[in-house]
Amino acid sequence: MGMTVTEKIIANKANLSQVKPGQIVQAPVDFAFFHDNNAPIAIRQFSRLPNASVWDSSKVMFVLDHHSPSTTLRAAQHHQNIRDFAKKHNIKVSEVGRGVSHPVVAEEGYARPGRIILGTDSHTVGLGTFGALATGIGSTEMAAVLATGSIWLQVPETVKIWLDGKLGPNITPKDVALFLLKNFGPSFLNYAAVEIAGPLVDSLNVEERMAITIMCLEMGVKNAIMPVDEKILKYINGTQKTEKIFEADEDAVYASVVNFDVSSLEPIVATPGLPTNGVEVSQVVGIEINQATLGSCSGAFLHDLEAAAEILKGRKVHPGVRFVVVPNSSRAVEKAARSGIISTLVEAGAIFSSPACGTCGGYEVGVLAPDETCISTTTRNMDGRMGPGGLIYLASARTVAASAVMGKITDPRKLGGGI
Amino acid sequence: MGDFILKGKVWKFGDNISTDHILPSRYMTHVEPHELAANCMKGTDPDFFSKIQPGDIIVAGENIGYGSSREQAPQAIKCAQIGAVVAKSFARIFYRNCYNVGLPAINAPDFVLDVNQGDLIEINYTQGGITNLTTGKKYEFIKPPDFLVEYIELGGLIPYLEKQLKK
Amino acid sequence: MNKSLNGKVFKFGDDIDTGQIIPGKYVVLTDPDELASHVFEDIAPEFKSKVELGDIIVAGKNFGTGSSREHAPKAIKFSGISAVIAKSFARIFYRNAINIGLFAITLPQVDEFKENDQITINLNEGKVINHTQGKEYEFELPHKVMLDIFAEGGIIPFTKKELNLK
Amino acid sequence: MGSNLMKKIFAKKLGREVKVEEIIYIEPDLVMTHDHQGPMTIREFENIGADSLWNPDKVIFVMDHRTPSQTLVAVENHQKLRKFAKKYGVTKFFDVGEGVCHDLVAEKALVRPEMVYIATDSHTVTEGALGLFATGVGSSEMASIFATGRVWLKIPETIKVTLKGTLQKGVYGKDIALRLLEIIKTGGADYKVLEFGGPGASSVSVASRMSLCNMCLEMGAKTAIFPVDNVTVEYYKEKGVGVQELYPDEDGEYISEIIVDLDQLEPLIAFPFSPDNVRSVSQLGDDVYELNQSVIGTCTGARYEDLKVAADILKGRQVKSGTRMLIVPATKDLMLRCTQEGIIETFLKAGAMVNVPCCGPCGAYGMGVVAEDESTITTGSRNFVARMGAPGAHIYLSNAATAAASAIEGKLTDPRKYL
Repeated sequence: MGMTVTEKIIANKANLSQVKPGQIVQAPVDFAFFHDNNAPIAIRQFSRLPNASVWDSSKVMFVLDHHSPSTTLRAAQHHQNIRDFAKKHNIKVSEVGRGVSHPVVAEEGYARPGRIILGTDSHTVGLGTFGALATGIGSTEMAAVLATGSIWLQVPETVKIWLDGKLGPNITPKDVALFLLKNFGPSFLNYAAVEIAGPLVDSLNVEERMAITIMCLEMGVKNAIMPVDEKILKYINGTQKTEKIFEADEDAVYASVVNFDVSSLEPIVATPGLPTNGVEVSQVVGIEINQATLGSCSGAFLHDLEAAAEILKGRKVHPGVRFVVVPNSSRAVEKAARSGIISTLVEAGAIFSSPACGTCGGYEVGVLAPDETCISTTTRNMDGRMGPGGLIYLASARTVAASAVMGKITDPRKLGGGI
Repeated sequence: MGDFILKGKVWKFGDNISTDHILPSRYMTHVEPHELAANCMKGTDPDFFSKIQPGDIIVAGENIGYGSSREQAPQAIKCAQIGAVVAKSFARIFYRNCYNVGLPAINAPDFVLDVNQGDLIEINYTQGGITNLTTGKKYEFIKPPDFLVEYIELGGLIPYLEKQLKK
Repeated sequence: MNKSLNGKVFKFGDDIDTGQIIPGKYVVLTDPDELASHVFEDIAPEFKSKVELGDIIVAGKNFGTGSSREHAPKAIKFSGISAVIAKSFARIFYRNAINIGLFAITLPQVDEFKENDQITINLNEGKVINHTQGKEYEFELPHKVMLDIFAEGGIIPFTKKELNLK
Repeated sequence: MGSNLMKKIFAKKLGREVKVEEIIYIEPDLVMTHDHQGPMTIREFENIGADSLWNPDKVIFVMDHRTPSQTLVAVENHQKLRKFAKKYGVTKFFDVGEGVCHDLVAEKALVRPEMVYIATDSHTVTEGALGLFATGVGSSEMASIFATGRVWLKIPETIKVTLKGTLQKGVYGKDIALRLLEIIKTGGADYKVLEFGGPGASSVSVASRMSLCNMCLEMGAKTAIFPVDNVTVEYYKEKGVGVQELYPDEDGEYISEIIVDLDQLEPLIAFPFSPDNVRSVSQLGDDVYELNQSVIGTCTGARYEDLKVAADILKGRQVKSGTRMLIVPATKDLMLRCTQEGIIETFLKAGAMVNVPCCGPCGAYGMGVVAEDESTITTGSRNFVARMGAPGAHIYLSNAATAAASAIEGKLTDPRKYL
């Protein structure tokens, strides 16, 4: 019987010729990372294991991204504990200011085809962009992985999503992600693997693809996976020969196959409460905002900064709005500084912070007061996510930038320009 | 070891209770049990911790634990001495995290449909049965695999591993 | 106006800064009782459980140095302290103390005071009496401008009265 | 006996001579409160029960201490201040991200020579650099000024500080301040005015004068003041504002004189835990003081002059691994200028974090917090116990050049070898 890409990766890792959905297997881990929100518990749990040592310190990384740069004394102490532990066990630390775990792990070349990648962060699924099986786990489980280098996995069913067509002007991969979320809802794809492919995926650059796969978590997926092409190989400095590239068999069994044509896609905005609450922007235009936010692993890549700058060039942020920009990687900031994008954003009135998760969870930046409204490129908009009583609308960088200019939710196509 | 029995009062929640509802991001630097307990369910019911008794049970609809991988969410529930979480369905990482911290996570959609806030219930975790002592009705859920029962009996993944490593 | 203030002594050293009186992280608070619950939290955590209404702080030089935060004298006053005696005060702290009705006296002989001494400050005669040690000290009363503000309980009631008169 | 600068300013305002020790009532020309003292100020103002501000045009609000919106209480405070400003007609409102109050009022030319400027911040003395009388008060007093438009002041004694020689390479206003702290000690100039002058003053830029006047507060000074000389006139001319020169009389009234020879001045560092615990960089010898963090920020060292020299030092070099570098420009306009001139790019390439203009790291207000046993160098003004986080953390104060050079080497370093 044929297998899907996810099944093939698991089978290969578990040394089995065949696996099928529902089966539980034990598999070795290729790469694991912790961030500063969840590492303290993992370290504590690890220390409870008698005589445990780290299974392979070259395959582990700590990323200090949630409370960066050391926002409170408690955060500073957590960072210190993490650095001490890392030093003791010879583990690499991605320091405060370097960026959010997922883009950093990608940039550092740890996300590669065929690998099993685990992170103590739910959005780890985004690293499936590189043809890897990437998923998030909790701190205690990560402590066990750290000691054993192995994890039990239940083979998920796979749903295939085929994306056809070309994006219209001012429509972005984030709109595609919010559109998929709107279609599948918050739990329809629980535990499932999704394979996302098609002409649209081929046309996007690597980071634009990540903007989609990262958001797939909000539909409950176990992992999301995309095909490996030349763009991916170039990004990771790999070749067809050096990488373990799996393709689905022709007779692979999918739980379902869904096709979408994105050619007529409108800008999508998720209304407060759930990221899956997507509506077309026309249904929410005119809602007044206090804050606009460009941030998080899925919404603050270089392409997001570029998109916002394109809208904001020669314009000003509305006087009643705080436009908070927190890029997701220091490399993106460097490139943006060189090309004048940062100048454009700051000139327009943006509040610019160093790379971190920051605004996404109201981690000491971009907190909302009760009754305040924010439009954001971040990943989540549950009640109270940025402060109790604050309302969060999720949208693309273009929609967020246009709304920042107008002081209310705005269709980015109204401000002209764009791709 | 005998059957693992839980008995407590039901606190009912709706669908898509996210990890932000269970433990808001702003408490994420907390690691001490009493701090986690005090902020349990803070995002949806700020007074929750002051109302509950040890052994009470959280009952929720679809997709509880939706959102982040933060283990602090089930930790907070566990530290608040909630006996179990019963739901129509669970978000993946949250489900795993529950077991890893030694908190039973039970899929029982039929039971959830019937139960009311405040009902007293008894769960036989080992055998996969729930009795609503208030209404007298009985329900079944899929009997958990032996290793998960052992997780619960020992208090989570770490004590389980400790035992394994000692063997 | 209170003619005399009575209480036991809490001793502090030189250069006690406003951050030590009330750590910066609490400056977001405005409620005086909440502020008082964090007074001297980093340097004398036992202080707030020992202090009784009317007690008096005796400190070294440059008391209240640092920021302009009024939260510092407020936290002290609402913990129950009635006055601060110091070798010298940082300027803004001194102003703030008078403005919120916390009495502040400059006295060179503070080294002679011991923790827990029972003392009285007589405001009419400008005297500090140390009952435990049987000693008496004279101090210079503040300028009338300050005494008037203090007599009203601080600059807010003072201004209130002033504006109503207009 | 002739007049010193302070007496000239008051004489002009009151239309009569003033005497030392005299208590005067005066209407300030301008007042300011920020998000740290503002909430208590408006609370007390409401206690007074006045229905209007004495003159809303003379009132400035700046959101700079707890930004960008970093905790729930902080954002609620911002919200209260915005509402208050709107209700009472305060239009000089600088919201989150605009910059640090002391830099903003100078940059926007709101403070002018000969003014009486009162604000709820101890470092208000900074503005004395521009030839005005500037001093700090508490919240209740500001509430009273809001209601009545007047404040009482005791005319202080004045100490004359004569600067001779010329500031040398790698030496700044910060070093003059540290030298004075070494002489006068903390609290040693309680209630006094420090008046600067002498032939060396012309080699001291406005930026350096501001850092210098700022730190006179640490000596206890009621204010510090520079004459309005050619340097000041040029500073305002660039902003399109004409100002008159102002000097003290030759026989002005002073209680003492301190002479500082700028030719002999070296870069200085204040060691923990007091700003007057000063050593010069050349005294470090073979002693190694390792650093976990270097900060260029706050109202005493994040102006153009500071960022420029730091960039010159960091250009083509890297921040030492294991040391974090945090750069927080003083204002948004400055951040913009630095992005346009490539200074920000230089910082990023060197591995530094660049953050939104605010008070941030100075008092552990949400960034750059240090853990127990960590060491940080900072261009800030205070190194008291626990000022930047844990009580055991070591804080070293220096100028921006020293902070930059020390970041490269990961230890306290003489900057002159990089210039």
